[in-house]
Amino acid sequence: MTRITIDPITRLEGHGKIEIFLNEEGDVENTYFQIPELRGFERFCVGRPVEEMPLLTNRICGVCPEAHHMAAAKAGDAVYGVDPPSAAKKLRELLYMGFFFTDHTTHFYALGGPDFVMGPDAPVAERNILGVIHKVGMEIAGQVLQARKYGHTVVEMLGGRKVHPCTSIPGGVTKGLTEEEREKIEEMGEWAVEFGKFSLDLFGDIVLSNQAYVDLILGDIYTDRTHYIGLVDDDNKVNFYDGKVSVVDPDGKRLGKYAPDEYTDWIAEHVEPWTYLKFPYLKKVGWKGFVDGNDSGVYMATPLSRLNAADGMATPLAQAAYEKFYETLGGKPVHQRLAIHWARLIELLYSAERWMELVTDPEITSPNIHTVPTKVPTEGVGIVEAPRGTLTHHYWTDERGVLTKVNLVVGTTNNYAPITMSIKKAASSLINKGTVVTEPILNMVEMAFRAYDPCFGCATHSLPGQMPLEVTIRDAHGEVVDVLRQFC
Amino acid sequence: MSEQFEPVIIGFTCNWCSYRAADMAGTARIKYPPNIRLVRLMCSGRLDPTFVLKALSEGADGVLITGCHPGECHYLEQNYKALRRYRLLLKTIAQMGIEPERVKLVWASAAEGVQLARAITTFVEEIRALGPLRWPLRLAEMDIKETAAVEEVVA
Amino acid sequence: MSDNGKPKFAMYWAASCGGCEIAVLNINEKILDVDANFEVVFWPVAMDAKYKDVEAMPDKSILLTLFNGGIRNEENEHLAILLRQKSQILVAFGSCATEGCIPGLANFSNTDQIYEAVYEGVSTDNPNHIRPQYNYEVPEGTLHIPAFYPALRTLDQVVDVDYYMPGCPPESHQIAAVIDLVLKVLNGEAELPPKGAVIGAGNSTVCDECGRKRHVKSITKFVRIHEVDEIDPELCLLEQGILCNGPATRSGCGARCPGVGAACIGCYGPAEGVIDYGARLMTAVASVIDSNDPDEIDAILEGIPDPAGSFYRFSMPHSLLRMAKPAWSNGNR
Amino acid sequence: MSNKQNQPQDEKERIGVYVCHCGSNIAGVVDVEDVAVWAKEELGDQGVVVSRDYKFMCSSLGQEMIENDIKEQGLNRVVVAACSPHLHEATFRKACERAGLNPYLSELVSIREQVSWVHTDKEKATEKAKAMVAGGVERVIENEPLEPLRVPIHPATLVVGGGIAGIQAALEIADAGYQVYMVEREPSIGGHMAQFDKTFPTLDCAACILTPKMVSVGEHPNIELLTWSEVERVEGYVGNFSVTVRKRPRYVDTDLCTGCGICWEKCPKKVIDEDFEQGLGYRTAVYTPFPQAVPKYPVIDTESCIFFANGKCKACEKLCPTGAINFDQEEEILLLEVGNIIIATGFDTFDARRIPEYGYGRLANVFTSVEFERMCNAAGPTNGEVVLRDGVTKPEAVGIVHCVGSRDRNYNNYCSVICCMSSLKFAHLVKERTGAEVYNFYIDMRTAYKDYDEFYQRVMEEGVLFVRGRVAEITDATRNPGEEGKLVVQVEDTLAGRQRRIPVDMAILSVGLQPPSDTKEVAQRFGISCSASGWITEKHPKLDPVATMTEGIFIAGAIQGPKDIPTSVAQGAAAAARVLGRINKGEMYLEPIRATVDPEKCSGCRICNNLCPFGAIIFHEDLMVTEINHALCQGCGTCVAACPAGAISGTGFSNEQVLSQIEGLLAYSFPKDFELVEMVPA
Repeated sequence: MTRITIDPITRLEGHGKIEIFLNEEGDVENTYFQIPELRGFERFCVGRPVEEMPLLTNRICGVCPEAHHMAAAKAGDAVYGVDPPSAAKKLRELLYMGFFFTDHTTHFYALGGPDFVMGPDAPVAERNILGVIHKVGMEIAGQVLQARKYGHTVVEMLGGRKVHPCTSIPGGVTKGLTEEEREKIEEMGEWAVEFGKFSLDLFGDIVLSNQAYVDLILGDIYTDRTHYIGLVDDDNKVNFYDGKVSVVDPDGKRLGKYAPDEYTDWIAEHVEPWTYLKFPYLKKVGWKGFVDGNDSGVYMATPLSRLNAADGMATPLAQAAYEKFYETLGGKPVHQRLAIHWARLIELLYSAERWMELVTDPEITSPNIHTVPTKVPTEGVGIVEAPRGTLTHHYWTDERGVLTKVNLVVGTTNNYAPITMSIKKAASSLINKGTVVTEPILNMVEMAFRAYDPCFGCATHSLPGQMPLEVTIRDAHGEVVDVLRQFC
Repeated sequence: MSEQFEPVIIGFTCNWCSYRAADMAGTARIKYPPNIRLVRLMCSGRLDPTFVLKALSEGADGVLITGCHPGECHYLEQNYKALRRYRLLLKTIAQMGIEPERVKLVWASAAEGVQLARAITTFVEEIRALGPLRWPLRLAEMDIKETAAVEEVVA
Repeated sequence: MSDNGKPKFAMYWAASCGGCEIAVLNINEKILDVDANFEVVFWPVAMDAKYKDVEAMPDKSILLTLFNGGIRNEENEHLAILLRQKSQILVAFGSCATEGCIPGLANFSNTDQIYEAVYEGVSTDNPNHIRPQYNYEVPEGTLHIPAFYPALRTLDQVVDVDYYMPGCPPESHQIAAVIDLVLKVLNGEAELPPKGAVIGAGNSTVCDECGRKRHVKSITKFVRIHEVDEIDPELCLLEQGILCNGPATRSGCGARCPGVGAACIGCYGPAEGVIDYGARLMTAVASVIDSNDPDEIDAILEGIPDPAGSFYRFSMPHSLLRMAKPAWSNGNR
Repeated sequence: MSNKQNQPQDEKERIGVYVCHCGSNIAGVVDVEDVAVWAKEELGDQGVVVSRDYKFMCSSLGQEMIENDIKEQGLNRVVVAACSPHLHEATFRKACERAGLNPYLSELVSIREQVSWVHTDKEKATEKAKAMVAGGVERVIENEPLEPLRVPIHPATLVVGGGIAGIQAALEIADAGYQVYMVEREPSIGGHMAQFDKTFPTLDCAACILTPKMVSVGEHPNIELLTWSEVERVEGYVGNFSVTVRKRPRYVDTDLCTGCGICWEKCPKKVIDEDFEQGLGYRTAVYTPFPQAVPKYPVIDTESCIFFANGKCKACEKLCPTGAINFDQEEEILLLEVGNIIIATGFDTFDARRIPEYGYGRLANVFTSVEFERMCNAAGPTNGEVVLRDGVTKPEAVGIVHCVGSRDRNYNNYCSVICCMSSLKFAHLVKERTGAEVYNFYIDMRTAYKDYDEFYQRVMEEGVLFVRGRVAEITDATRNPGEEGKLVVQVEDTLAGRQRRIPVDMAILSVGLQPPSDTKEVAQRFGISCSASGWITEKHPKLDPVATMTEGIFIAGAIQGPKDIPTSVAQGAAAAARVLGRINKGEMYLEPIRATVDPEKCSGCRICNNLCPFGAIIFHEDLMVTEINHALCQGCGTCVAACPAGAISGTGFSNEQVLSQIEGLLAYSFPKDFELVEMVPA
């Protein structure tokens, strides 16, 4: 049997590792996607006071600390059964929009985007942010940096710090918004909306107008008929900060919506001995292994999943883009993984629009930003949408509000099974009967999971999409016949 | 182990009361077990928790902190600061997986040689009963095998 | 990348969250200075490079390596040793590498306890109590994952470290300042600080940079931040009974958290020369408790539900009790 | 240790270790030769280059051995393992100094008091001695060369309290030619002694021996007398205290007043004199407490003065021949600069009302000892007549109860020292003046000191009856005709072993002494401390009874604890001698064990600001940093231990010294196989 080991950079760096086993015929026998990193937050958060969780769980991921900060804050509210003043909730959500805006921008332009902008078979050296800049022009680079900066500025103004914000506590936030700050954020928000529109147009011009790309997106290589979940508001519109989790099956039929404290009825995590990361799946459907279809509990939680699981977007421009999205791709649900990039841009626009709604809300500068908890703390669940999937924090405390048990289902983890499947699928369809593996082929494989924007900061810790590959092909005796490398 | 366990104990003394009490115990030839090694401070108020943690982390099985009786501090009221730190220190080391009984605060005036000797004897027996701490070993044990101590604390 | 005579620069993350990398990216245009003055030979977040290439480099051929993240497993340790070997200047970058940071709280527990919590959680379906296997036989062959160590260690507990740069993450303006310093040194305009020095931070503690009003302290009650109806925006948080790590935490961050009404949680670590961070905070807050009665003192201390967690939040692996010792055993006495 | 590395290593230590046999005192239990040899071998890496044992290190030969090694072997650190530092630290420091080594670069390890004298197991004792030597070596490496602090001494002295102890102290110093300020709360000096009639055991007249001293205080060119005044605040430190004194208005211009007494003769307002006369007599609103008062000037008591009540009268003003009465007088605040302070604020007497079963305040003819003193006094309310409350009836039987409020767990646990003797004095006076039957009820007779017991015997010969037993009750509830109209003293006669009921006409309660009610505040004001029983704590109960923990502040008389007149006088003189010694020297040296703040590191968090009872910690609002005044700092190190930034360092007992000592003590305390288990994957 021939074994192909695909290691991100090196096998000693814990950024996830892919093992492809070929059988005697040279077809893909099996693939394994291993996550070699564990830190154990579920354990060492026990004994800590619950109000510290937004600060401690921040450190799960420096890429999406805001997501953990929010989930922890909401779980803290739930533990104390306290409802923060609406101004506090809006301030948290505004901070969160700033974060989403930055994060989605970074991924599309620096990490995922190049695959499209430059085209999958473009030379490696060009398929990166610099290539994008060359192709679409220098001024865009400036805009991208601007977008990241503006998003971070909102996070910093409301959260105290650019990375690892510190203002959310059970019952609200510690810092309000001054009119002066509000005006600054509104100013930036207007620009953000324009940037969101611009980005969608750019995608239209470069990708949609190019039939080769559309075919690529719609191609079977990148298609898995899984379930989808995503947070929706009362009108079943996509929401990042609050609401219920909507679950739809591969036919787009809604199986139901669950409130945070019902998540254990819906989600379970499967354990494999060859990796540190667990595989979440839909409990009601059950774990059938790494297979798709209506009978397999495997689900996906990404921008695409959110769109699939919702009935639309809560803001006008994003809603328009949402409708165009499904028209173009032939109706709901969309199973093609590469469409995640497009969905991400729709969310980018939504985050900017929502940002404007919130910052122009008269209540946003209200000084009433905290309700002192009065109930005896017990147990609580907090759910938000992280850019890379639904994020669930579940805490149990003693009567002092000190944690006795912690359970976390983090963003990227949701997609562990689908990513594994996508890799296998891509590999199987690209490598067969002893195909000579070439760089473009490797990139096709890589594109399969890069679309998910896997942030293993939450699991391992490589940055979104930073998954350069190295392939070693060995013959049956383990002799190295060829080494190919994939840079990004 | 077959032979009985001989604890190693670090004692912090106040220059004005307990250290003189130790002197007095000496001049009066009052016997106590050789398991304790005394460190002289000017006042129990000088006691920095770091000293206790240092002693424990270097392998001491117990730490005895001694100072002037309440209201009789040579420096008026500094022994109360030692008391406050001691109370917080106990809570902290318990969480770290050390039995709080291993750190003890005892008041002894310069005149109380007998009492100090008795306190030392009692403490040595208490620690003997608790068994060895030998922190680095305990730590290795805790991290490689199960440990009751940490369980209690975290659960 | 061909050698262009520029000094070589590397940055690596071990058991970290990636926040340090983001913080570096957040210095914006300064990053171009780095690019202009250094040949970046190894920086997973920014570019691809191959472990084998690093291995192939001559020893000490990298001038400056910023290493963030703690040493949690076999793999982290290998990289630490390798980069030490290849670097002239190795900087423990960020709280994890410097003193362990939040993941260091794992040193409260042992491996079994961590596995138990992770692989037997409420939402986990694990009837056979499966645990990760470092070498696992699958039909197709053996799969390997790096061994998980019993405790998290800091960089200097594994290899010799030249400089420490604290912060979770280090504030961007401090990173920029350090880069400026390094460039000055390269141009012979400045001297390197003495080995073992803390860079990119102040010499005092957070209070030094905190704008809040301070008075003589006398604490009669500790309150938890969410229990406070309205936090006085002017007054020292500790004087409001909120446990703030500011007094014991190295300055340099600009006292951001107290600035937005949140207590300092201590991410910049201990002040110069301090051996055990937690002890400093412990002794400070206890000393100003306004009671001489043991029971009353205990009652007041009830307001601190998690002393060890609060005092060693970021520095557990560097604390005297929970793991500092291994570092000493390599060449303490 | 991490911060050891940070320090630039100065030239390699060359340490000498000296293990003392102390004859067989140490060598009898500890194998000193072994310890010495071991130190040379095991501690070589730490810099031990010389290691010797010797019979008597403290002998001149032993000291010379050290001095020679310092000179010849170039030692720069010395560790002596011998007796307690409290015995010989100074000795060996001097030896180092003579050889040109800074005395603070030596350490004395106490292997006698802490090892050989308290342990029996030779092997374990030797092991412990080794560990302690290792601790000493590790510590001495961290010792820094120190210089003692020099402070100049201001020649003026403040004496607080004008009782006999204060008077004695003031006169000693003033006679030696130095300025003294005496502050007294009452209108006159004299204290309790001025109230007495006779003094035991000699029975000479109190006034006769006290008055001349009071007068010479009043007239002394070197004494500024501030009566009717109190100390408000004390700042500064030994050598230069600045003291704020509040001088209450007398409403009498002392420059004009001649003390002729017309004002108090003519004053229409008579009030009961609760203070000096203990309520037995009267005084006027303008008054001097007693005829021989010093100063002679009266004060106007605004509480009772008619003018102050309703703005009328002013009789005194009209009648004063020199126009000295001044109703507009206001209080003065005086600032005194002094180098030393002697506190002699004396005692209060126990309030007999606290023991209801003795009936004081309820039963008319139960008197306190102080009342009786006044009664006996020729100048007192009864002109020296011993009579019942009615003021005429002479008692036929008198009971004197000892230890009232003393030696009693419910009140004061201690013995008040003077009561036995004064009770004997009372017994004698009663006999002398009334011939009445006298019973003394005592627990134990305490008649130590010169001629005291002789007096006891004399009183017994005079026929005074002694009943050994604590009085249970004094009552007017009679049981048999013989008790009619009398007070019955219920007592268990522990010698006769039976309960007795003894009828008397008059009962005298020998009330004990206790600290003035405001002693705690006074102590705080001066930065000194009180013992549990409330008396001021002396520096050393045996060897330094007149000094306090605070440099430059001394105590004299009863404020240190109950004592009689001779002892108070002796202590007053002793305190004065100590002060004079200082003044003559002009300056003094303080142990350089002090705390210092590094202003760079100090964040101004203000944690330490209220930790110093000596006020040595000063906060500079402008710079937002804390500073420590070295002369005020007593070196306890509490602030050093408290500083969260590690910005405060303490010389003599630095973190490095203590931590290194701990390392040393423990490094050799365990079996060799004790090593950390390497980190291995689970």
